[in-house]
Amino acid sequence: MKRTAFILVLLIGLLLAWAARDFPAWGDPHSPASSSAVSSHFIANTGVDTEVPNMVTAVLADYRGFDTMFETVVVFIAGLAVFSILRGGPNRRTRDREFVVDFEPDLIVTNTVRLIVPVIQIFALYVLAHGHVSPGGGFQGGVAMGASFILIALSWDLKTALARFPIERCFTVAALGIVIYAGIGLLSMFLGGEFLDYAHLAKVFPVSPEMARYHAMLGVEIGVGFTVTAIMFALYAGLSTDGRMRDGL
Amino acid sequence: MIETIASAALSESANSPGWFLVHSIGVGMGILGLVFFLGTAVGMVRFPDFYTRMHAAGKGDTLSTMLMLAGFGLVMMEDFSAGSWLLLLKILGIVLFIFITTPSSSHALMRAAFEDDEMPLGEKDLKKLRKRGGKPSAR
Amino acid sequence: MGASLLVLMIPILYRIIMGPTGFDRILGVNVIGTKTAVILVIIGTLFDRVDMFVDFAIAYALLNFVGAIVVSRYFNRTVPLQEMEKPKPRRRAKV
Amino acid sequence: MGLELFNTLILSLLVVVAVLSLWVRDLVVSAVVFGIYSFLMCLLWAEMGAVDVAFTEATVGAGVSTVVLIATVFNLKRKAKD
Repeated sequence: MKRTAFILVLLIGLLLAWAARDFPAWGDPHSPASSSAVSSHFIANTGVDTEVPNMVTAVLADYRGFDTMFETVVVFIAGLAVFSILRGGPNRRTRDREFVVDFEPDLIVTNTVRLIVPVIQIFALYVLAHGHVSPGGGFQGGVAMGASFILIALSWDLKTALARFPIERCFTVAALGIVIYAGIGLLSMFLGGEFLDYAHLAKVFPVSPEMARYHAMLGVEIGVGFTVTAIMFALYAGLSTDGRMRDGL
Repeated sequence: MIETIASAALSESANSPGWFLVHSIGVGMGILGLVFFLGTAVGMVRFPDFYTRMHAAGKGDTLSTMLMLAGFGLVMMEDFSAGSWLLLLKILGIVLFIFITTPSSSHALMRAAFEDDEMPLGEKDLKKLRKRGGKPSAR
Repeated sequence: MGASLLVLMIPILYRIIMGPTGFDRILGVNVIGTKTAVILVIIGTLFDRVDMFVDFAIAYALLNFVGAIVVSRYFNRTVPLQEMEKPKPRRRAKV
Repeated sequence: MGLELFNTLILSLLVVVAVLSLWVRDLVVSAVVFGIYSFLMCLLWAEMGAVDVAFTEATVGAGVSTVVLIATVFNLKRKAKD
């Protein structure tokens, strides 16, 4: 049975490798992805429409803003689902293993974390704010920010990290991120445009419509960053303690 | 790649001796870092137990990474403009972070191994090892 | 230079594959993670956009620490209460 | 020349690491070897020019995914695949 499965997997792998011959060559300018009308339209018009140098951010946060907003909602729902499944009901299972934490926080590690956590947080803010001109954006900055809180929880203990960022505040902040995102969309809707059509924000702010799209993208990224930061930390806090929120890893 | 950098350094050295000095120092540091990383790789393969391998990996890894990155920062100093100074500053920042984090992560791993009862090799074990010609027994 | 770094990763992968204990493997992972930052900068020189790729290297230099800390914490901090009473048998070094 | 050499080396290392992460017995080591997979994947994205994807892979792979996997293994009863 094992040998049959191995031969089957090998066969499928060879089939896939054989199918890879039909792909366009690496960096081929005439490949369908490079020569389609959509990508050439974005390459030609992104800089004119939005004044954002990084096209990926412009496509993600402006042209496909609806998609990104519901991706953020998916992240939020995933965090909420993990939290509520781990909390569970009383009769879900017997908690037969109680953990006891015997440690003193390591001196060298805690001092290194003391030095490195502010740098990580400033770097996360830099990544978030520079999503327009260089790779980066809300998701990456939010993950780095969440990693800094996880680092605090790892080097001292979870109680210290939860004192700085309680679990209730995690979900409040995550919901606040979605509210920021949807609020910018709703604001542009009330100003006469469609939902998430940031160019209409120029009616209330003293900027040109292009710069309004530029700055609205920054606001949207900040919303995504809030949600991702809070959900990443809540995921770690839930998973490491099996939902008990104390005496974890 | 080293050859291209070196040939560029030799061809344009006439118009700017300071640039040539910085460039050659950077290339030398990069090569020195590669030598140290070779030491790390050989040590990881050849040493007999976990703690000696930790010695090779922790020290050689940190020093070689720092040397290579600092060498790259110097090689990138093409025209001493503001952008290249910013780049050098960022790369020196990476060097500083690696100098802080890598030793303390190897300290944490070492302590974890010690508290998990991973025993170092003693005198007797080393004698036994030498008698067999340095080959570890099959596990 | 970058290619030689990748070639020199092969002995470390050998240690990760053959390593007698789990700690050897984790040590190898740590070394490879540090070297990734250097290789990212080298890829940046190939694209002539080092200013962009340096940000990735900063991210790696800062966040590599997290992996080693979580592994060490897994091994030495917490024990289940039921297993605390019985002492673990001291292992001898594998020669 | 340089990029194609990188491509070949990174892809071959990637295959080795992918097989290795299934082959090791200990679940913690398997989770950590997934870390190398993520590093090499980030190098591959960066070398193909997809810098935003590479940055996401870098932050998520180095910062969060290893932590979450090990926290999950910590709460399992079965620590090693025997």
